[in-house]
Amino acid sequence: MKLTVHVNGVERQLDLDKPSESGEPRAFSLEGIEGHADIQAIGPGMYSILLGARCFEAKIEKGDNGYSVVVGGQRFDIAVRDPRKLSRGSAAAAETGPRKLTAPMPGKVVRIMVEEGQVVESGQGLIVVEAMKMLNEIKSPKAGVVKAIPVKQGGSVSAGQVLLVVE
Amino acid sequence: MKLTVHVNGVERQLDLDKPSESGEPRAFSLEGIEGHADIQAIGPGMYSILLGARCFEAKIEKGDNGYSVVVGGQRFDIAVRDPRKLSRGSAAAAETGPRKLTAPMPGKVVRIMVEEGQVVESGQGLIVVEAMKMLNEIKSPKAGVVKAIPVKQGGSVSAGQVLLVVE
Amino acid sequence: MFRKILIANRGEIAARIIRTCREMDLATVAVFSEADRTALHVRLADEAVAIGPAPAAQSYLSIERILDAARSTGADAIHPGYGFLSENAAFAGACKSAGVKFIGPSASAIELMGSKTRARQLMQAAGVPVVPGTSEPLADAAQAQAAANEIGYPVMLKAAAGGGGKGMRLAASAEEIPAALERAQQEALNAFGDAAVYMEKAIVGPRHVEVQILADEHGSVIHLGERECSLQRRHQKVLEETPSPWVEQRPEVRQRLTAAAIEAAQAAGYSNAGTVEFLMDSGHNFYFLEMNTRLQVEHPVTEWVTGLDLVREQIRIAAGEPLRLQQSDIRPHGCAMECRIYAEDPYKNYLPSPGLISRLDRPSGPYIRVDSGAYEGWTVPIDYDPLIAKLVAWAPTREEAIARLRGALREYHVGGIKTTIGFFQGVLADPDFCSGAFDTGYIERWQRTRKADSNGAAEHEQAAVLAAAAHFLSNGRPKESRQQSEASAWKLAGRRAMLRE
Amino acid sequence: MFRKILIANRGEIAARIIRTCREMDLATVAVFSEADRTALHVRLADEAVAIGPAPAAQSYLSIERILDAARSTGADAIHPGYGFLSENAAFAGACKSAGVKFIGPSASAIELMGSKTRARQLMQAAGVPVVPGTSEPLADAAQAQAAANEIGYPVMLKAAAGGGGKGMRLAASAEEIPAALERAQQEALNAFGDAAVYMEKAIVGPRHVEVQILADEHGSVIHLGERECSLQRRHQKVLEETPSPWVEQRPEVRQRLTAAAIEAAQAAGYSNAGTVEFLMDSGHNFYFLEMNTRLQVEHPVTEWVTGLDLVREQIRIAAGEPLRLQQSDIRPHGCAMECRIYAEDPYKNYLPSPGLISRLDRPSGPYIRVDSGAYEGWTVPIDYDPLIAKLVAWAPTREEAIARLRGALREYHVGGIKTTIGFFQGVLADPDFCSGAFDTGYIERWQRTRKADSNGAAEHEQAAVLAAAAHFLSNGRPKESRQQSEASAWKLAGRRAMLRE
Repeated sequence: MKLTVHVNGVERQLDLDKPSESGEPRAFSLEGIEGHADIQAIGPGMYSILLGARCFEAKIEKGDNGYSVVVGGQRFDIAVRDPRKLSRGSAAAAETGPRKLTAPMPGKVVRIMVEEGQVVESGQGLIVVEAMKMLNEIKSPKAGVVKAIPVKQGGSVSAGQVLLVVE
Repeated sequence: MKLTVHVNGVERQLDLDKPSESGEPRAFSLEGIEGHADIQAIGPGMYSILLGARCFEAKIEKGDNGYSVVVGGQRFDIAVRDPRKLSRGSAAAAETGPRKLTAPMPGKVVRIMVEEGQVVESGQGLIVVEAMKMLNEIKSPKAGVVKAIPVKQGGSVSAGQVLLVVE
Repeated sequence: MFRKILIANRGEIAARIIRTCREMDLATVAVFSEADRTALHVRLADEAVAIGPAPAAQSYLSIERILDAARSTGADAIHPGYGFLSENAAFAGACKSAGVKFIGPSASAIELMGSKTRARQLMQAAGVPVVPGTSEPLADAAQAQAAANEIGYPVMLKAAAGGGGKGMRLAASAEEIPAALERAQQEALNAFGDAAVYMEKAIVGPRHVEVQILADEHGSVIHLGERECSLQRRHQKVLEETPSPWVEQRPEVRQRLTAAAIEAAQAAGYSNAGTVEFLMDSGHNFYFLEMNTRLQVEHPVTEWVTGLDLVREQIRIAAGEPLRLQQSDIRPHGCAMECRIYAEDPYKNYLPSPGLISRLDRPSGPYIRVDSGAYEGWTVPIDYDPLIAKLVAWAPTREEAIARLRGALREYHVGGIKTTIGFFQGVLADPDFCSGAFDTGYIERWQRTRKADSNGAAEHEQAAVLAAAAHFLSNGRPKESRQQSEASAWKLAGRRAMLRE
Repeated sequence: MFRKILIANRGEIAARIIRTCREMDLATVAVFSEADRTALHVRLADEAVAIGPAPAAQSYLSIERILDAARSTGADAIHPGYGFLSENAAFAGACKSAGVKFIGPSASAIELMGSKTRARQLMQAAGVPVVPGTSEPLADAAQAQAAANEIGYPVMLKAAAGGGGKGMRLAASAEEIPAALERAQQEALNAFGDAAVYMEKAIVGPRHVEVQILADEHGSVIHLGERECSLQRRHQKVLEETPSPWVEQRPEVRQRLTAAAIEAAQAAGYSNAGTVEFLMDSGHNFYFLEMNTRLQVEHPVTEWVTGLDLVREQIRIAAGEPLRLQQSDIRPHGCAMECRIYAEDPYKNYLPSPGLISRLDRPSGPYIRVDSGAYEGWTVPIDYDPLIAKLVAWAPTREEAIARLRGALREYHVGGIKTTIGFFQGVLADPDFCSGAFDTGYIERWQRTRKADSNGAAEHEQAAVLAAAAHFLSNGRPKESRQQSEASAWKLAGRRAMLRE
């Protein structure tokens, strides 16, 4: 099974055997390194992996753009793709053009510091969201003009909700 | 919603309101006692219940004949039936006639002490099953004749599997 | 002794107080906001009373609703925990008027210490050293700038009613004063309902050391040793330990420090458990910072080295019992260290990470304690403090305690939300932390200079890739991890069932 | 010091040993049978080696396979835990020949104490009192009956190679001897690979009190106080505590008891951690029962009152280090008590209850410790001992320790299988247990005479009925609880995915 894997943004080619009926370790080849891995699910998104005698444990959660995988206290952002399937116009969208600023966590909009049409600088504070009693200032990722502010001061927002568009 | 409930074998009539959209406590009537209960699922088979200000927590597992419910360290065997639905010829089957003895837990048959056709007394040891290093002797529930022994010495058995039939 | 205690709090501290009440055979009453119906403290209590909507101002900070709950359940005492109304003199007074015992000091002692400016005056009078600063709340930026010019930069702006790092802002120059003041006032207002902010000289490279005291209502005061709380982020403690590795080397400093704490408590006519906080500079000079007139978040480390249950002692004192222990009975042994586990993402600048805890595996084993208000399947609400657990380890030596904590952190897994567990794994592996050479600025410096842990990184990456690939192949849904789909399936089933009825 | 330690065990004790190794910065190697690939001890170890099929005789009892695993991983020491090969002199000898340090006493000390009959002879020679009995294994029922006639009924038949209650049978008369002997021999063969059984006079109303000792390889021996282990079911300890409430009242008995334990260890040329077990009659006379030449299941209670980590001490001793502590350094404080949580159904005559743990909520908080080999989603295998966890509490007094354990048991929830948690809730509420008035026959008597706890029974029943009804209405499947259907859905998804590939 050939797969394309992005690890913290770096592309890697992986070939991993299917699980066998008898539970034998699965042969793999990762960027030319060959080996056998005994990969056992031990819970939802939790895997115990034996590489030879070496034990590892991986905890997998949905991440921003694929999986967030923790092994040995280190976190890796990993996206896995089956190259036989159509790529869905993936990952990094155009960095130019309008930029949507989204709420990084659920919370309340306590302050909107700009208006639609206002010219802003890169790094300028635009909006303040409060969650768990902490105020979090959202800054402009680039110089431009505020195109839209689809939220209201005092309103609640969920994670990922668009707060502001800068073009 | 009228329900028939058996608690440790005793029949009770219960009328319990549907959950409301707003999460208000649900009105109930249990054997003539009326009240309101705030019943919240807090996990699979786990409920937090407020009766007035009194807090209770119930943990529900599948039991032999319905549910096994633990509240305040006490275990209750509870079967719930919707009287509008057809009863499926429930509970206590004929206690006379052939009796199937089943394995109370998964394990290994280490010894069969009787043969087919043998006359046995009530309380006589028939078969020994080992699990977790403990030998468990299965005794005859009545005087009678061994009709069948569908297991073999040394064989593995699963919980509920028929070990022996006494008639 | 009381019969029934109402706990005017939520989260881990409410759960922890209920545990002691239960051991003392005292009935417990939990109070809960609409966001907390299924919170752990409600599950553990004998009785529970709804006290309003999610915002704390309308529930956990409502004196009226909490006293109504006490009346309706017949509670004869109230434990305020920490935060919320715990340092609110009006609440302590209202309890007294309502004939319900407030488990804490008198309203007047709270008021005295609650106003940081008045407390400073009192301490100066009692001969306890204080940091130079203003004795009155600041009216505006101009006044603040004038005061700062006199004291000398850098200065620290602090909520007069505050504590716990909220409403604190550093200003290094006159230009920074207006923004810092506005932020501090806004946070102070949000957190404590009081925008008053005062100013202190910022001590460079300070250590935060505090002394736990116990005082009965008959005039006896003892101390239970010091705690080192210099590991802070955004002026919020994140790791505490006792003894302080810094004070441990100087028995004569400990002697003076603990004596000052007892003087402070006596000067305030203090009773019940309390904590006197000090800043200590690199020359071991210490300055009174504030007195926390309630149980401290980090009280477990003191419990472990003394063998005491501080909540039990608080209840006994409030019931009028004299202290059972004399100063000579307190012989702390070993080292205890606590990590505050927050629902925050250390990889995203510690953004709050509320949400559903889809999986929870807590460490246990020799000399490991976890105090938590969380459980698997519970949703951490957005409305309150992100502290979800305190992980504590004890050992005969500091070195062994660190090793124990490291192991426990490795076994700690919270799925569905992000936490600071990984952050502590980094800190506890840092040589400066392990040698005890740190001050309150340590974490900010460490964050800037830390290198990614490259220990076994290649092997870890290989394992991570293989697991991700196996996960991808086994469920074919890269965008949703299995646990989340399960959790939603469960919720969905519940909703469907409700519609079906 | 060693570099890498292989743990020749499984379950909670393997996990517990790995935790200490990790704290000492020693690499760990787990071994596992086919039934244990996903067991906790494998998850925690740095390396893991498969050693054969599920039956212990072909895996955890295979000296050859375990030494192969040590060789292939380069382990320089082996910790045997308890049970399995821990008291197997041949194994200790084979380790020595293979150049791998066995963390325990010498093969000859194990052999001496492993033969209960030879140990009795040695103790008699050393002046340590022993229970009257046979010094040789019994050949057949006739010989056993003759011996019993001489000793006087009732008699106890015991596995010569045994321990832990396995292969033990009481016979009250000559008629009971043949069946009791056969069972004891069969269990002894199954458990220890040796059918040899000997006989002792059964002490009526005995207490089981044992003394923990530590001995280095340079001739120093100290004791760490006694443990009370009289709470037994089927001759298997279920609850242990220290100090013994029975010995606590008699300092002079403790003095003689601990001195006898040290004499026993010295007579055997013993090194490393060990436990000398005694029976004590109602007149406080004590008799040597056996010496367990390994770490004991119940070692955590001793750890808690002394502050030690016994596994760390074992490793240090095995590395040749002298004892760091003298007898006068050992000053136990407070009371620690342990409940053994078994996967058994107390409502069905303690039938083993292996299976999938669908939900696990473990208690924590002040002075609570859980040592466990279980985790949520793990399937307790049918092949091994049903001990899944040990719950331990510490407090300054026995009364408070009991109250703490009671609270912790209330918060302990294991879903999917049946456990003895509810059983302990009953025992810890019993006045006889709380007063310390019990012997090894206590549990059998208590089971017969206990009344159902009617405290709040009507309210509890009402809540149970309402929860069951709500559950029924919300999923409409009375025959399968939601968690089980979820777990199977998850498994199914996994299987489907595998087929799809």
